[in-house]
Amino acid sequence: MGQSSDGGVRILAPDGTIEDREAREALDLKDEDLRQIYRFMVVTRKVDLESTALQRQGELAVYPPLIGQEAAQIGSGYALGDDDFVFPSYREVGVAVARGIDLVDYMHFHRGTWHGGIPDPVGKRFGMISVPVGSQPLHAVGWAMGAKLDGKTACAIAYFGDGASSEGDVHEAMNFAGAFGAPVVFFCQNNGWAISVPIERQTAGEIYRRAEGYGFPGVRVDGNDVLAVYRATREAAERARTESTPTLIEAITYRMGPHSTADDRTRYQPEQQIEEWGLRDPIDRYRRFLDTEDVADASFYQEVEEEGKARAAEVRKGIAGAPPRPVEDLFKWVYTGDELPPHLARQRDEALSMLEEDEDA
Amino acid sequence: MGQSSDGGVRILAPDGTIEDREAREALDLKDEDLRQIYRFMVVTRKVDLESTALQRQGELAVYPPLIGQEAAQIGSGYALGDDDFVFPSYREVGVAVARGIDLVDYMHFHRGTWHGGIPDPVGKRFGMISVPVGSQPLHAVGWAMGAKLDGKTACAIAYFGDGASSEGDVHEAMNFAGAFGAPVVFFCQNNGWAISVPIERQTAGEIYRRAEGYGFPGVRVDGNDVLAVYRATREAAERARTESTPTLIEAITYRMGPHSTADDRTRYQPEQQIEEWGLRDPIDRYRRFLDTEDVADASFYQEVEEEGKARAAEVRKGIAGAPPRPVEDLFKWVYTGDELPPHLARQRDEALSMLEEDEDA
Amino acid sequence: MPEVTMGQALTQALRYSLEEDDRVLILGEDVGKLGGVFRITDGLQAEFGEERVFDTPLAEAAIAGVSLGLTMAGWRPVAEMQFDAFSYPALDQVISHMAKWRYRSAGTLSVPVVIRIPEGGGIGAAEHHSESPETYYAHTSGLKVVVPSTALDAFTLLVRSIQDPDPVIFMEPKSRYWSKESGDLSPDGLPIGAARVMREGTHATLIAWGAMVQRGLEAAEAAEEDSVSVEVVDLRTLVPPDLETLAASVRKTGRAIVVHEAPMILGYGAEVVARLMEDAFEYLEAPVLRVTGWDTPYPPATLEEHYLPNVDRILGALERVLTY
Amino acid sequence: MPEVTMGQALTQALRYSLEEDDRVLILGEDVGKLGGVFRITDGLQAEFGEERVFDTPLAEAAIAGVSLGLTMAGWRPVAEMQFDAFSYPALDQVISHMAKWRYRSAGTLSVPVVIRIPEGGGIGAAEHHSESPETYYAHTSGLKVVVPSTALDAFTLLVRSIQDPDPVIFMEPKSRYWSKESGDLSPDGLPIGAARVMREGTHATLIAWGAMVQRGLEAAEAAEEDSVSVEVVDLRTLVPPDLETLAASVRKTGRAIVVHEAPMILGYGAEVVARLMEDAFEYLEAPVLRVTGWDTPYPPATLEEHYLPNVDRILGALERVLTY
Ligand SMILES: Cc1ncc(C[n+]2csc(CCOP(=O)(O)OP(=O)(O)O)c2C)c(N)n1
Ligand SMILES: Cc1ncc(C[n+]2csc(CCOP(=O)(O)OP(=O)(O)O)c2C)c(N)n1
Ligand SMILES: [Mg+2]
Ligand SMILES: [Mg+2]
Repeated sequence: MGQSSDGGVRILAPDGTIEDREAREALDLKDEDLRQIYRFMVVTRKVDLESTALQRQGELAVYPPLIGQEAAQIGSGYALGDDDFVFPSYREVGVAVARGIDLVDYMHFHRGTWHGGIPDPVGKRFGMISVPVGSQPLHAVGWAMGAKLDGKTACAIAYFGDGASSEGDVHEAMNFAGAFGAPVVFFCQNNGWAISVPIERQTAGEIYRRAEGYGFPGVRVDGNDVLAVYRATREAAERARTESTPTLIEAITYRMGPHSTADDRTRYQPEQQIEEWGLRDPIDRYRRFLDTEDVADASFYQEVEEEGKARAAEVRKGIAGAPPRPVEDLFKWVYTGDELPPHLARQRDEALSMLEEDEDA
Repeated sequence: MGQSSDGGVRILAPDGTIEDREAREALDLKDEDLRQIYRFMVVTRKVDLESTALQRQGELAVYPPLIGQEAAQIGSGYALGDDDFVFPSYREVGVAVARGIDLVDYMHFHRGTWHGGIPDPVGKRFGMISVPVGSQPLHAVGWAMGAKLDGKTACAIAYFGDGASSEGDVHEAMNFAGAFGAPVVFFCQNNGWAISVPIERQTAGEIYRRAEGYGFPGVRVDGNDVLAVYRATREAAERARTESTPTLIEAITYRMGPHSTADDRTRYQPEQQIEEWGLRDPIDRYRRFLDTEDVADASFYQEVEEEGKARAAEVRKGIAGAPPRPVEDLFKWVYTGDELPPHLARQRDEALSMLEEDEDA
Repeated sequence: MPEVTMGQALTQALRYSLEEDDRVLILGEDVGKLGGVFRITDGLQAEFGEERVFDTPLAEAAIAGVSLGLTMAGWRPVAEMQFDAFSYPALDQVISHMAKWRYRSAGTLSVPVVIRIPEGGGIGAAEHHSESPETYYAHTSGLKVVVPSTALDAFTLLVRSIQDPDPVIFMEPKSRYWSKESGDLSPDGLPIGAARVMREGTHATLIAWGAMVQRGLEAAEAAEEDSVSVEVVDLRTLVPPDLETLAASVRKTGRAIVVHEAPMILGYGAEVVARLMEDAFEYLEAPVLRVTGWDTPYPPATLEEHYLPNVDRILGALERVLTY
Repeated sequence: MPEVTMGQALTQALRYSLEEDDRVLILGEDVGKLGGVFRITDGLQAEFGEERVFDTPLAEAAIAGVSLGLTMAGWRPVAEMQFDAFSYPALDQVISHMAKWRYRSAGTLSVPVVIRIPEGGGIGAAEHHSESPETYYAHTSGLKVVVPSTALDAFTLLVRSIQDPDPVIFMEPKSRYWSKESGDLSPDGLPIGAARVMREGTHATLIAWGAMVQRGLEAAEAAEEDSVSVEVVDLRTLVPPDLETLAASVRKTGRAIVVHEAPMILGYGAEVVARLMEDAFEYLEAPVLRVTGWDTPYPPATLEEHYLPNVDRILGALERVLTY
């Protein structure tokens, strides 16, 4: 693959032309895959924008947009096998799209209907949405160690940000993965910012080079080149599954939106930087590639546009106005079993009796 | 300097002959310094052995011997300037010797007369004895940031072990140091073991290479070559003071004793490994160098031997049978000020009244 | 009389402290240009420079540990944890070092650190953003734990916390950041360690701190409509506790409840009850009851109103102690 | 009848669990060849192999976090923290994730993790090796907190903790590791959540757990010489609390004290007092008093005898409640 000066390895140039033809030829992607990747990127963009709109309309409590990071998320998510396990942070709607996660289920988290993420994380191979920054890579490593003990050939992939790379937990996770030969891919989306703190203040090092200190490979990839991300993740996942070798991938991308809908980024994010990165939009870039490759026609783009809108509308339909859970759910899952321990049963009874009083009133 | 295959850079060969003459010539050490270094190593060895003996005799509660690590500790400690600040773990009696710390003060920690370390850590430029593994490098970074803010040209040096390198705090400390350009030397004594866990299981990486990921230099040095350690620390301290560039030094050495006097290392430490490293004793090695350099004669060695014994005897005299502190000290330093807050005053009164009852009985 | 919000009062307290003592530093995640996610450090970096007010990398243990190191170099760091639950990665540094350094150094180290923690729920936030972790700190000997309930007192308490030679965990009830109070900001208000009676009463005492003081006052007003006279005590400081004010009020009223957002089991209410048991037993005409968050994780935003103590639950508990 | 020490009983409980359920794993620092610094995992790696009993790198947050991940792969990890104070670096993983996963996943995740923590003082150890951190865990909703006081019960409780589908913090009173008890080890003893009366009495109830149960029994015996009959209740489980057994005993005796090693402020004794206030108020003939470690950091070994509750202090408190 080509090597940009500091933006990581690429297959596509920023203008969508093929920079590394050999690498492009070697990709194990059929035309259908190429189209599917585009579809996922567009769906992600639409759902993401709709979610921001839903938040503005009071239908979501808060939402962290991923706009600009679609290539990093779809490229990596698409590279995984069915048995591989995703451990997301809180900004991975794109990965959820690529993995076929029910997006209404997902959005309940942001509506505040319930916590934690989608129901049945184990069955869906999509772990808890993790707000405590940097805490989830350890879960990925644990799962991977467990899968390896069972002789499974599957890997875990842990998503985290440039800011998260400063947390102790992320270091401990990488060191454990190296020491135990755990089949994990550490996928860092370096989007330039941790809320208001730019990467230059986050660290004096280069994140992908941390891997050297743990004895496994680190790769920096152009995070806005969906094919390069796909390829790097594919290789890393393969290395994890077959050689039990972890990999750290640093995908250089950019947070085109605010940190979250609660953020005022005009206080810190330079306009000019946003404009510059706007020219490197990952979807435009990939579409230019598709155009030159001749794998999609106008009707495909039309269809994808429709599908994106439809998926966004589905999310809106499923989430807008969704009622809160019943009050007794407050007590249901603190411990296993239908019978609550006495101290909790008392509290549940009090909470429910307050409701009755309300109704009576 | 010469580069051993994996044992780090050296000036002296294991047999004490000069391996890198150029480096030896370039050293800023006068004959007197060369003798002083030897003196400190011998004093350290004697005090260390005496401390183990004192523990066996019930005069210390527990003691973690440093035997085998004298070159790493004296070489680094001797390289520091007066204003530089040492942040030790719990095994740095050698550094204390090199820094002129009162060893009876120090040993009260191991007797359990009081906690934390020597009195007046700031004045003595010797921080708290830190038992929570890996917790002290952050203090070193904070002090260094503070010294830099004041425009001081001094550096901090944080001592920690191979096991400690796995802790999240150590990662956070190094990343902060890089990000803030804090004048710190991270000095990792890789003595092969973290209690029963050998370095191969602690990490799949090489510790000194972690530095690359933080954007500052990392050096592996032969930790049993006191001159190589001196030189590496001297350079790192200089870089810290003048360029605000941190350095990670990994000194490869070996824990010749048990983890602590409470440890039964026959359960895990291979006899053969101990024997092999016994042949690489850092004091013997350095003495062979001194002999060939002709900077010391028999009377010097005799004198040093006496001094070592005398210092060990002083420690014994100062610590054996030392009485516990008065019970009211239990309450004195929880908060600043002579007047205790009411809840504590009650408790102090109760504690003191129990004493009176005892005396009455 | 000027009117300020609690948020503004806290900003003013930081500004005042930066001006008064040039060894005071402010550090934390996003405290610089952004002014913190709640804007409490708004404008301070521009005013005092990047050396005295600075962003850190994203690592809370480091923020605490580095603050300790800074004290050794003679600085007085005021560190911000972005939200309650994000103070947990720093607990080891706080418990093992910050709380104990003075003690462990036999009084030769002074540890003038303030850790500011926006805490509590009621603002519809995402998970991990609404916890009330005061117990973790109050149980840790060697710390002081301070929680203001009103704007003016927030100013006084924060200034005094920064002046304090010992480590102070300063909890900011985030749902009250926008609450207003009229009057002059004064560094010389009540000291740390003193509770205050917010409203005098004779039939029962309601003990609270932080956001629950206002809720308690609302309940007291509602009770007054039924001619029940409730005394409201704002603890202000959880450690060291003001045993005297607490006991005096309950000795007078003979009945008490304590209200807090944190879960019941070992929430600070347990300590209040235990102190009243010891110091006011013979005056008690009813058991001292606790009105608290449930012993569950903090719930999602859409259900938090059923988790946090509200006026109805407080009135219910008051009725139980009054009719006992 | 066979005699075992608590340490041996714990080892047996681990062996039993590894045998009974091949999804049980043991991990921690030095649990392999060394068998742990207290030898509780002695011989288990040799017997069950390096895949099921393994040493980890030195990183406690990782031990907790990786344990969580292992449960997602269907394993039941039993993690050892080497000493009390070294469990603090893992607090964030425990509070933010372990305690809440089941709840946050709306019951779709099961979190069968046991964290074993040798705790408490009295063995002349270095600093950070003698703390009693149960409050940090007991206040964290979603955890169970278990503390055995005798060898046979340690076996039962540990086996049941490992079988439990929820996360259990299993505190081992390290000063009692060498205490002996005769009888058969049985997995079917009293369940988690049940307290037990260790000694019946009529004049006062002494409530304790872990190492302080034995101290309490000694005090009860000494009191008996003065014809004072003390009932001793061993809580066994701090969360969920056995409210019924606790209240029943005190309703009977009318007087109570609670004894623990941790500092007083928000030590679990505060919760016991608050529960008795609520559930036994009208039966109380004297305030329920606490005999605890002081509100100071744990002192150096040479002074710990003046910090830990001893028989004299317990007798003093008993006298106060009896003569009230
Ligand atoms: C432990 C912790 N500390 C602080 C926060 C508050 N916080 C939420 S996101 C964030 C920045 C994260 O930056 P990065 O890891 O780069 O991810 P990004 O948001 O850019 O995707 C911060 C500080 C948190 N959620 N968890
Ligand atoms: C946070 C923490 N975890 C565990 C321990 C128990 N412990 C004390 S020393 C030690 C091994 C440390 O190994 P290393 O860092 O290599 O230093 P060495 O003892 O070899 O000098 C362990 C696990 C501790 N003191 N602190
Ligand atoms: Mg980022
Ligand atoms: Mg070591």
